[in-house]
Amino acid sequence: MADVQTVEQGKIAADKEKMPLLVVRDLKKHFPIKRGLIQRTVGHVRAVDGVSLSVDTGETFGLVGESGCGKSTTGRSILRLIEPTAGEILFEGRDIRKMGSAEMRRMRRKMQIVFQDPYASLNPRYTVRQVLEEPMLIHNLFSTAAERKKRASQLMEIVGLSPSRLDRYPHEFSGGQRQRIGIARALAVDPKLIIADEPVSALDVSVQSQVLNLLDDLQKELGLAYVFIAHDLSVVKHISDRIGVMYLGRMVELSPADALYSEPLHPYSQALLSAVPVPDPEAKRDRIILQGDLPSPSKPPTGCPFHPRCKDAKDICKTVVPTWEEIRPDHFVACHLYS
Amino acid sequence: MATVMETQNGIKQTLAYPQKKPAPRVWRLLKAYPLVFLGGILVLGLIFVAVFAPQLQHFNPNQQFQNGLSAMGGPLPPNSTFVFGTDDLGRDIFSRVLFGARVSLEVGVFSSIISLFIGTSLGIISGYFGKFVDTVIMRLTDIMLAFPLILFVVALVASLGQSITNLFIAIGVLGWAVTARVVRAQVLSVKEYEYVQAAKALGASNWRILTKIIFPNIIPPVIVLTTLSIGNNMLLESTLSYLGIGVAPPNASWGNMLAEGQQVFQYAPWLLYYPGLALLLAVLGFNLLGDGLREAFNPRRVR
Amino acid sequence: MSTILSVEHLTTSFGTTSGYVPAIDDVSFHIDKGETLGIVGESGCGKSVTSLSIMKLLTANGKIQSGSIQFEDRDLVKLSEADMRKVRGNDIAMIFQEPMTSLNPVHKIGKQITESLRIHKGMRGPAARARAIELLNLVGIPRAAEIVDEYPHRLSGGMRQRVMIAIAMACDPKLLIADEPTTALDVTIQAQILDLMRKLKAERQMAMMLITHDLGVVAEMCDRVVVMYAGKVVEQGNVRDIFRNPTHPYTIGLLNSIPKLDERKTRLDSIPGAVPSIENMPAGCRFAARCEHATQRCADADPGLRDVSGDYQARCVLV
Amino acid sequence: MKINKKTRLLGVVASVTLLGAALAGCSTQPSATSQAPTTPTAPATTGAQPVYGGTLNLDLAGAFPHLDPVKAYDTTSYEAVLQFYNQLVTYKGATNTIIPSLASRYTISPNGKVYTFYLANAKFWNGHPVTAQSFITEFERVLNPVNSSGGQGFIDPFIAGSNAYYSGHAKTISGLKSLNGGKTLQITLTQRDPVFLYVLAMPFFSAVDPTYIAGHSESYIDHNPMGTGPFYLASYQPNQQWVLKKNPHYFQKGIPYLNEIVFTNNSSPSAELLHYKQGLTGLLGYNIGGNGIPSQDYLPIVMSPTYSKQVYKVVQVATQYIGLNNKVGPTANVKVRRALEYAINKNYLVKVLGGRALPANQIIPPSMPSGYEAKLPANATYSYNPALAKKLLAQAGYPHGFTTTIYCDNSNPDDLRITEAVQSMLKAVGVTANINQSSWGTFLTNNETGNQPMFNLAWVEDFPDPSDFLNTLFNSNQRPVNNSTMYSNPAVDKLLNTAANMPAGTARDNLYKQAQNIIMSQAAWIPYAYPVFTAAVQPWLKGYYLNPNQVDPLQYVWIAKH
Amino acid sequence: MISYIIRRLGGSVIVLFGIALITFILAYAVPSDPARMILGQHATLQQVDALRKQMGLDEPFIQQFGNYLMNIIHGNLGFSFLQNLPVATLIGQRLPATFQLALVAWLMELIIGLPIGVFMALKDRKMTDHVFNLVSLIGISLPTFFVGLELMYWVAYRANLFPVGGTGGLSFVILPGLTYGITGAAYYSRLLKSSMVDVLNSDYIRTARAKGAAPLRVIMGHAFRNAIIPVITYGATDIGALFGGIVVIEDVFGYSGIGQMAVQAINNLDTPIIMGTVLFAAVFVVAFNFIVDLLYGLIDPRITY
Repeated sequence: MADVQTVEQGKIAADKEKMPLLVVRDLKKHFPIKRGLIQRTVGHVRAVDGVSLSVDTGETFGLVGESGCGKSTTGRSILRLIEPTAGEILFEGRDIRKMGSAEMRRMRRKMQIVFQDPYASLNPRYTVRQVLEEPMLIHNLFSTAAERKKRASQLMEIVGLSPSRLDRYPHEFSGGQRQRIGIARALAVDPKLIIADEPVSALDVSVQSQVLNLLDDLQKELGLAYVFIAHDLSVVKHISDRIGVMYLGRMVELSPADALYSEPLHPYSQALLSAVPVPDPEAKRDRIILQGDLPSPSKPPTGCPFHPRCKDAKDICKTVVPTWEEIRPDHFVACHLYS
Repeated sequence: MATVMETQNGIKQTLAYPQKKPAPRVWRLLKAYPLVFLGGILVLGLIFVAVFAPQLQHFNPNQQFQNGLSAMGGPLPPNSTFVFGTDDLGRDIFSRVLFGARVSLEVGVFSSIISLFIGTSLGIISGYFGKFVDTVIMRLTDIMLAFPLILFVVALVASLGQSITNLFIAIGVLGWAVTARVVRAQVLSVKEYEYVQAAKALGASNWRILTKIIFPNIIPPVIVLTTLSIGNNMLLESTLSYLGIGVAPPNASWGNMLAEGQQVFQYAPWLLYYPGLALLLAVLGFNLLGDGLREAFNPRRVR
Repeated sequence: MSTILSVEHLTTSFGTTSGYVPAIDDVSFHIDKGETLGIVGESGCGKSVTSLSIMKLLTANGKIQSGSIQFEDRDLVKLSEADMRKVRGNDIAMIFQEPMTSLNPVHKIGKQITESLRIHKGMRGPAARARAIELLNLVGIPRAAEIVDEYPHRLSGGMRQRVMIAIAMACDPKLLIADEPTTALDVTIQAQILDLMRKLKAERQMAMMLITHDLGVVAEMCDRVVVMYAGKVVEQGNVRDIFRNPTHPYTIGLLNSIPKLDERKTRLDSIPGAVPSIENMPAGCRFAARCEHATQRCADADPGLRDVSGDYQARCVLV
Repeated sequence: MKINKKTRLLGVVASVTLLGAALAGCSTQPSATSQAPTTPTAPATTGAQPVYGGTLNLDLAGAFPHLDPVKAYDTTSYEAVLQFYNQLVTYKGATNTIIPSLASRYTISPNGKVYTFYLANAKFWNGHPVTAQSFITEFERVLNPVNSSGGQGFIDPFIAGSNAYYSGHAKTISGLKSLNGGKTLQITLTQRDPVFLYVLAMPFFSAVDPTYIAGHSESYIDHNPMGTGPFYLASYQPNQQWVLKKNPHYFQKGIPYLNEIVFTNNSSPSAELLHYKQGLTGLLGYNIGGNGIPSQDYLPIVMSPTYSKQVYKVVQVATQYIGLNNKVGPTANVKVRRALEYAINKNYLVKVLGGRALPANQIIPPSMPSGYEAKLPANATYSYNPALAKKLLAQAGYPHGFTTTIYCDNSNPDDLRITEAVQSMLKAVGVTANINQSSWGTFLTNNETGNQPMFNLAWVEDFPDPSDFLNTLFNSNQRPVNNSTMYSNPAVDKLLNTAANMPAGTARDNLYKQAQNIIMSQAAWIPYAYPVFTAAVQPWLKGYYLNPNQVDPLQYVWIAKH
Repeated sequence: MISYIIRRLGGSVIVLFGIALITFILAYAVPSDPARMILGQHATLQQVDALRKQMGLDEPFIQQFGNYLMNIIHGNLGFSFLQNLPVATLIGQRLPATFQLALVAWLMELIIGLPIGVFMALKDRKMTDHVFNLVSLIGISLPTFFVGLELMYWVAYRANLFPVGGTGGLSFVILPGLTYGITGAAYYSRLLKSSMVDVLNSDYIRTARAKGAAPLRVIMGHAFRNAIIPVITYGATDIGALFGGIVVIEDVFGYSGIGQMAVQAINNLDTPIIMGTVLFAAVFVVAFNFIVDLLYGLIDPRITY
């Protein structure tokens, strides 16, 4: 994976005048598997196994992949909600993995997260106002209750909810509204980056579009950068500037959104794209049906992790891990077909 | 112990994200679970009797009446003077039942508070900090749970000396294990909630997460557990009295009244029945209430 | 083509503290032999209640209040529980959304597949086992002879859904009700399962009722579609008609709010507001509050289903 | 000795009513008449011709702790051993008269020091004959420190050479001789001992088979007796059942009548009562040294017209009292102690005991052959008078009373009830007494420190002699173990020490009476009751009587047709 | 699996060590002199002191505890002060009786409790559920000795159906067992009910019903095995505790089991017996918890070790 690093570094070097907001280099998260009498670590679940990416200010970076590919773990590791095993996370040029807990807490003002489940991510015992004022209290943003309330009302308006409902409890809101509250909470500290972890997956289509539009609007108004994590390729494609496709803890392809759709390079990306049902009964379908299931991340296949399911697999795929290469400008892929 | 299991189960249910806010659920609860009414009434009645025992009493509960014994020296059946009859020392059972409410309630409540305090503290520490501390505390819990409770309380009281304080200290000190386990389990699951993650992401400190988020979440199961344990401990007090180490005489507790009554129950059943009925109603009250509260805190069960 | 299932004016209600509240209201549709009918709608629209009403598997507080469910020559609403049991798993089979929880964790796969054979065909012993292996092969499970002795937790979600399909296929049902069969699955696995279902349906001339919220799935799988909103059928007809010329504003809004892979739009269309709660259904058109075309008469009275063309109806005054 | 009044469950607690002397005690077996002022009466059961055969079922509150005579010092074991073993002499019927047993006759030398026993022709169950060695072996076992026998103190140093044997200086006991080829046993004492025959009637000094003893371990012998007794242990299930069968070769011809006695372990008084009512058991309150009818069963029995007729009673040679500490606390003040004497209503306490006692006014019980005073001097006489008690307390400097603690043990529910009643009476005169109830062992350990301000206890004779009460309990040299009230009075000490060395007779009796008068006037104790032993006997169980010395008559009882 | 068992056994040993330690501290603190208890009041102070020395009672606490542990490891639970027999022998003598009673008591609980639990689950929220619930709560709320005495009087004595008390064959354990059944069944019924209600609402039950399975088949074939898991956990602790001695009931019925011996030992402060029975009872609880952990694997195939 050294290549990954060098390539990304190269990219960073090239954009020196425009320093990315977030740079992640060779991020790894391995969960130990313990067995036996003394609970020895006998192996690791390689949930994230060397992921590198960068996000510019005001940019949306989409992270897509199927369940278990490590996209959520990546998102949370970036925030150190899960302590990463290895790698560098540079936010505004500073490695947050080296920060002490107090400094890290201050840093959190700048990076926020929106969760998938709008039911579970809001404390049922808090009113919406308490939910929104919590970050202000944590960071001592305002000295008076009136100021906090004013800010909370403001936040409600920003996410399109009526401030008159501030004193209601989360369960009195619909799913989409709850997700708006979750976004408002993230905005309360004026972050520069929001990690949106499957923010619309639990929502109905009609509501999903509302939330996607809101995220779009906020980005434009506030200059936010997003890392947008989802399994739904059409949603990711819709919102993202650049997209990384993950498979089994690794990034297999990274490209601008339109390029990924028009010209997916990695066979996995191709299969993923072709599998998305198209809401048009007359559409032509050249479906690639993948064989078999996702292998266990504790025992990833040798060589290219995708080779057992790949229609184009060659002998080399079984033994050699493909390198991460920029095939076209800004279009990276890890596949032997292109080397 | 079963209550524990059940409670653990109940807690699992409580963990589910409430669809509805607890407060408006109360009247639905009452409709769905009418027995909680009965429980509430019984517990309120018990508290009333305990508080106003001096006003309600007919006689001094500890006074031994010369005319309170039959010619043979036996207790008197209920009559116009002694409405519940007298015991084998010629004391008025009615007044003793009233004052017994105080003592029994005291034992039940104080011992439960002790185990509540120890159990909750250890459970939180164990669940939140995990690792070595968790291992040690859970091992200690295993040890406490493996003890035959009654034998152990009896032996402890025998070593400490018999007094009401020692009694609830013994019951309380031995009863925390269940609370600790339940609290730990609750902390562990609350810890995984996304809103805890969210708070962490917002930069909340451990202390803030512990006090503002985790603690409020362990309150419902702990209330349920404590309510049930008050009843259980009242019952335990009666068993300990039966074994001869209950509340020190001459103070009446329902437990030691029952223990006295069981000795002559074939001859003078009223010595057994009045305190027995009182104890039954009180313990039942707490059980019904605890049960109802469990339902109340369980969003899935109230539709 | 003859009709296999005909649902007429079906109303199913659930008991709440404020009395019985209808979850689906006056729902009518039919399925022809060998046809795939899609029922589509967002959460809470009553699509699952419809399927559970047909199976009469409603939870204790739910009950069918009126209407009929004509299956072949029988009205399922009037069948006794014992007779209904003979229909379930035999004539009508059902698969569910959550493959992870829909299999009994403590029974082996083989036992779970053969159970309906034991119940309905009296088949047991080696014959039943052989049939179970055959069914596992049919649904594309590799190493079927080994898997038959496995417990569900050993299988992935996709495999489990295949097992669920095998269970459903066991007695060669005439109608398969699939309630969000791929919602919990990854998109590549969803493709596998949809492929399998399409294949099985074609092989067996089986009618299928596919319940989903995913318009893409409907477009790919169904012949006809019923669109539901807030417990009512708002539109039904041929898939091509509805996707090409949707009539009901809800259907239109729904189609427009989906991000599409092949277009780069900066903004999605979206339907404002939220679905009314089951306890506070408006008297008139239930979509009126969110509809850009709504007028006072929409709020006053339910427009009723109106024919757009031969087999195409919509519940809208615009028709 | 100190007794706790419940020996039902206890082993080591040696609450043995020992050695009722010739005149002591008053039993109320059918034909006996009572010497005590108000002894209850019992129904007559004699008259008919004895019937052989049958099985007698009895409930036993606890296991037999010991079946080895060397170790049998608790009441349950004591009585069991009497079924399995015989001694040289025993008591006659319900009396305190000593009669020969395994010794068919005996002579005592004029100086009272040499006893010669001519042995009867008796055999152990295994067929081995009883010889003088059978007793010598047993005396040696009693004196062997390894066995920690409770009997040691009764013969050491009275038998010549006993102390040398006990301390290991001699291999044999010089005072024991086997004569006449083992047919005669001669015992030489170091001094005249008027109670020696009563000592020999104790189970400690039973005949044992030396070859059996040599052949088995101590613990085996303790559970598998080998004696000469009327019954042998046919089988037992530990803690459940003991089956005793008739010894057909018993050396006393004509007895026993019963074929079999089955003891079933049943520690539940409620179940015991119901068993008796169902007619399953022959007796309620087996184990004469114990409690008799369990206290919780007594009222149901005596309140019933049917069962009350079946009750036997005997006044024990014992006194129940509240001990008042003479050294520490408010009770160190004699005025306080005298005040408290007036505070206790003894008749009420007797009522609380359900009438199973006589009210007491002095230390020596009326069943004692000498020492009991029909009329005490005025300054040693107290009657219930709470007003006076209050007045005296005020005079003593406690106008508002004081707070103290009464200790009692938990072995009998009566203990607590009595203590509670006393507590209530003290309250009436302004004294707040907390009750400290503990197990017998804890109570005793605590009592022997001499620090308990007040305690509820009873004393049962070791010897039918006033010295056993007065010298043991009030001599200052007995502090604090026996004299746990810490009573100390040189005048009393002098009287007691003088009397101890005097020959029996009126002069000696008078010294004891003087001592008692002084002690009572100084109110060291509040004696409140002389306990009465009770048993309920089925009407079809004939030949039963109560002997005050715990010799129970199972070999003489028979079952009438019913 | 093997390593799991070894690890689990290791944990049990730690638990037992802790129990031994606490028990020992307790006995150490008891205000009573064992030497005096053994020798009785007649013994002189010298005799008592000699015995104290011989018993090692003058040694430091740690040393005494060490001796105690070594003895336990060698199966020596000490020597009863009052009964003059090794505690292990005494427990052994009473073990069969206690086993018999424990087993019957436990079965009674199950026989009464489980069917009521299933019934309550089926009638969830109906009037009958409330009635059963109230009845079972009354069972829980009654002191066992009260129930025992009433059964003894009415069933054994008045109706003369069973022996009123004592120890013997099966007929002697029915009533004590029933007493335990009445007061303990409610735990099982309520536990089973709540877990059954959960299970009956689960997806796989719906699958079974969709296959056309009849209610009995659904309950016994599908729901019961899944619902029984929490019940088994409780049941193991329960029977473990029962095997260690059913303290109060044995006393009420005068049944000579381990519990009765323990009560008597407590009354007399016969500390070796108290310590022995506490340890013994704990061993059973620990052992049954262990067994249950292994049993889970049989009932729930998802669990592997």
